[in-house]
Amino acid sequence: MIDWFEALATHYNYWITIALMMAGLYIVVARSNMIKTLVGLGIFQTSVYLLYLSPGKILGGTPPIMAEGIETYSNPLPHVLILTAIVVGVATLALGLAIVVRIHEAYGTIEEDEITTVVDREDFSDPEPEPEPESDPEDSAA
Amino acid sequence: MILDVILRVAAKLFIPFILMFGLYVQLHGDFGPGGGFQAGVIIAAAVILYAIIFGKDAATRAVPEWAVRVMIPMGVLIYAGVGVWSMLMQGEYLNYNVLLHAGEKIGTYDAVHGQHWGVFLVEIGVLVTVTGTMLGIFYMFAGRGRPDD
Amino acid sequence: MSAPGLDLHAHLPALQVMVPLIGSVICALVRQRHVCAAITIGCSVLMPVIAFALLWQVQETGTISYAMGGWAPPVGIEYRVDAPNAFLLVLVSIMGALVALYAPRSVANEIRPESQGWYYSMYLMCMAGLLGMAITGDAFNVFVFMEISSLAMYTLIALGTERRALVAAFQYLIIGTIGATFYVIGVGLIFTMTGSLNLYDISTLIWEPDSTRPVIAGLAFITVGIGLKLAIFPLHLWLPNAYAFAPTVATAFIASTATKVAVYLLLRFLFSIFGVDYTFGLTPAAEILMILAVLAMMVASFNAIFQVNIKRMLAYSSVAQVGYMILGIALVSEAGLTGGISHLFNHAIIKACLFLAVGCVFFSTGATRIDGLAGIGRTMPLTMGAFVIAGLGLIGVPGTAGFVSKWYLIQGAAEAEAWWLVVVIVIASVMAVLYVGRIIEVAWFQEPAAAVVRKPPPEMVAITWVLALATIYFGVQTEISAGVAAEAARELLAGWRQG
Amino acid sequence: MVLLTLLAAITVGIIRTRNLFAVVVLSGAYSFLMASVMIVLDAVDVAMTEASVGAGISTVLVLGALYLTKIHEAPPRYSAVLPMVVTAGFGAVLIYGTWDLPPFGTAVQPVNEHVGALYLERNMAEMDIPNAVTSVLASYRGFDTLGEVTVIFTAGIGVMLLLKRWRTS
Repeated sequence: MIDWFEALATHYNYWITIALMMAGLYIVVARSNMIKTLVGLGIFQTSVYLLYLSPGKILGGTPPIMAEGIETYSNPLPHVLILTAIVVGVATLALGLAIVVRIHEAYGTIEEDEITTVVDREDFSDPEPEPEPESDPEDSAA
Repeated sequence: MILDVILRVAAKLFIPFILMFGLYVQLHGDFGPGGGFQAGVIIAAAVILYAIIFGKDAATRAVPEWAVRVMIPMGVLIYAGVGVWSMLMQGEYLNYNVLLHAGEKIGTYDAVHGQHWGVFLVEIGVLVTVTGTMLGIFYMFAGRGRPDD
Repeated sequence: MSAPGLDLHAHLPALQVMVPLIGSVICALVRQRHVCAAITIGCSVLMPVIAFALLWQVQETGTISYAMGGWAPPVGIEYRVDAPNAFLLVLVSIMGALVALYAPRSVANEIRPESQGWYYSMYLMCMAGLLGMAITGDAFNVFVFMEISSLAMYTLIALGTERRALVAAFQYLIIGTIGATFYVIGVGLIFTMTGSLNLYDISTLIWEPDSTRPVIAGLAFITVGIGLKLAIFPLHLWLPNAYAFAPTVATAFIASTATKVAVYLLLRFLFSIFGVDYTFGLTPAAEILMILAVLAMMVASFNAIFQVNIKRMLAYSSVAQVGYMILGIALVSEAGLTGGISHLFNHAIIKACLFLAVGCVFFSTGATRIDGLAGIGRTMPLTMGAFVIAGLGLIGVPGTAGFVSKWYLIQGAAEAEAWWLVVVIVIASVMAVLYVGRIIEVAWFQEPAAAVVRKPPPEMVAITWVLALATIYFGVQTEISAGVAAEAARELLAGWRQG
Repeated sequence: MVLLTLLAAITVGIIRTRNLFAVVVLSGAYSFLMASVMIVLDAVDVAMTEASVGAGISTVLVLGALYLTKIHEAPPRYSAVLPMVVTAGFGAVLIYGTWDLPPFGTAVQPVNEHVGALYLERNMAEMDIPNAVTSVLASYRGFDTLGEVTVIFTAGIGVMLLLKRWRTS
């Protein structure tokens, strides 16, 4: 039991990070509204930032800006990586939204379920039903 | 309408300060938090605020679309150009150590100053592209207009 | 660029990525479509030259390490070229050059004139991203270039002529981003346990930590993340639509390079960095990959038979072919890996040829459905001749490139005494006979249906034929492709830790 | 820790809300909280970026897209079983992976001893730039940042390609 509590206390940020990631992934996989999917993708990506930043923090340390009289700094490398990741995230979001806007102009809806049926009809003589748009990313990890 | 006036006056008061803050973040990035990316976003945000309150047309008069179209590649070009410069100075790509010669002698470099220059130029490149792109994307969304459905 | 004393030779690794990148930026600045086309062709043709020089240099002097910014690794970012990725660089750059030469009139046909300059810019950027992924020796740098190439690809796909292209691009964007994020999670876990991002450095530190669990979880995430990008069987659902509705040039380029670069990354992580002992000793990676590979070969080939859209049929066939490559990895033997790597090379040539031939047909008739191709072999014999040759290569008829790599795979399976795998390979090839044969039947033995509006431009047909002839050449002359592939396989199996 | 718990609460809100406008506002709040957490983790540069990008630019962009599309989300058509399974499997692998990670906040672990410490040691002598994040970003890992700018460039051109209205059309 003690072990469990200790693990809970020292890894609390990881637990929350995992919970956030799962929530983000769930939104992406389960929701059919494209804008909500993108918001979920944002949460998913943002929670990964915590996974990088948490180990770099040193208790009693300060931000890695050099100053007189300070000995311990937190690790700057994860910060740099995450800055890059944030930029990539917003770039993806912008492009995704642009595509969504175009889809709305072309189809009049942004619900993926509705559009998939329309796409199927456009391909009318296709004997195979269109596969589910979302894939199952865990299959090969299990 | 009164609300409108308040907004306009407040915006006119604020926007110069936001721009100043953006420049501060850009130039102070060596000593405190900040840098080209954050500054670019802040400056773009100032223009976007202007566009929201005074209309997109007013904003495009201040920062026209063609300027945005030039800014986006220009920043990357500045950044990549620093790399080419360092290559011409016999260093590896993006090696700022070799950007400046120390004194007359060829083959010796002023590494620390070179680094300062390199970082400064590179951050400007980041600023230009980020500001341009954020504005460009905003203009595109704002200019698309609601489709009639 | 001819400053006195500038040693271009030493800078080849940087130039390999920076030339298309800067070219792309200049395209975006200029935006005149003819100028952009010229820049694109110029940069693309320069790429194979650099890549061959690098390959030659690697064979002469061994692994090249180039420290970006002059910071020696692991502090800085390293570019690391050895046999496997020099081979891949050659492949990607040749495909990029050929497709670029093919591009101008196809693009003019499919993309509105004002957008063409930017379209070329995206094409070059996609190439720069893929080359960057292949050449870099830094785990996080891989992610950055992965995103560059992916964002460019989403844009290229979304510009397809049908509105379904938008949906395909969106689905690819979501799945591609999940894949990239999985990759980042995996790298993050490994980074936390080893403290390094340099791939070579990681390979020396990988056995250090007390607990292997985070590292193994990291490996799993990286594998799934890359798997999403390369369309391993259950993760392939984005691919058929993306290939089917993208503009011709984008399809041909992406189909012949993007999945190949992802396969390379997987090879790199499984073999060079983790090493055979780690990957296949501590985890059931080989078994899982083998099952998935077999499923991919069977199910995707089966799907391909029933497609009505020819590009989508070829896309399903791509998923099946990725299965062959993964099978080569899962065999974990020199013959198997040689087969996998040479199949990577041969499939790129064959698939590019098929997609370009389809592009010629689309240019002339506007047909994308198989029933619209009736009798096209009689009206466009040259184009469809190339299609038939590449189709035979896809089946793996002796004398074509496809046969060579399948032969190595069968040899690898036989060495492992997995006779059922030999049966699977044969069955999948028979299914390939069915779907390729269906096209040939429609194209040559039915009365012409659609009228040929205009003849395809000579350079488009010529490029298609270059690839068709390459299919035969590499089927007869096996020393070049299979030889280099065998060398790469040996290097990969040895791993970095021992070597 | 309180902040982290709040973050989780907001996420639940985002999942459950169907009004996309509310979702956007909630995700803005999420970003600000995230930025606060980042300050606690000493990542001031990152926090500044997250606050301006996540809460600022992203919100504006999503609102812009919402204006061009619609505000209400349709109820889901398919059951949520498969996504649940996927997410649970994903979480299980992550828990497996993070279980043996070094405890939070310790200095003695690989990530803080290897390359990270090298930067802090060498930064002042080689760069003379007090903010280590800036020097790593712009010089030691400058090539990554070039890639990052290129990503932004690619997205900018991509959006313009998709949304630009040409006068001639």
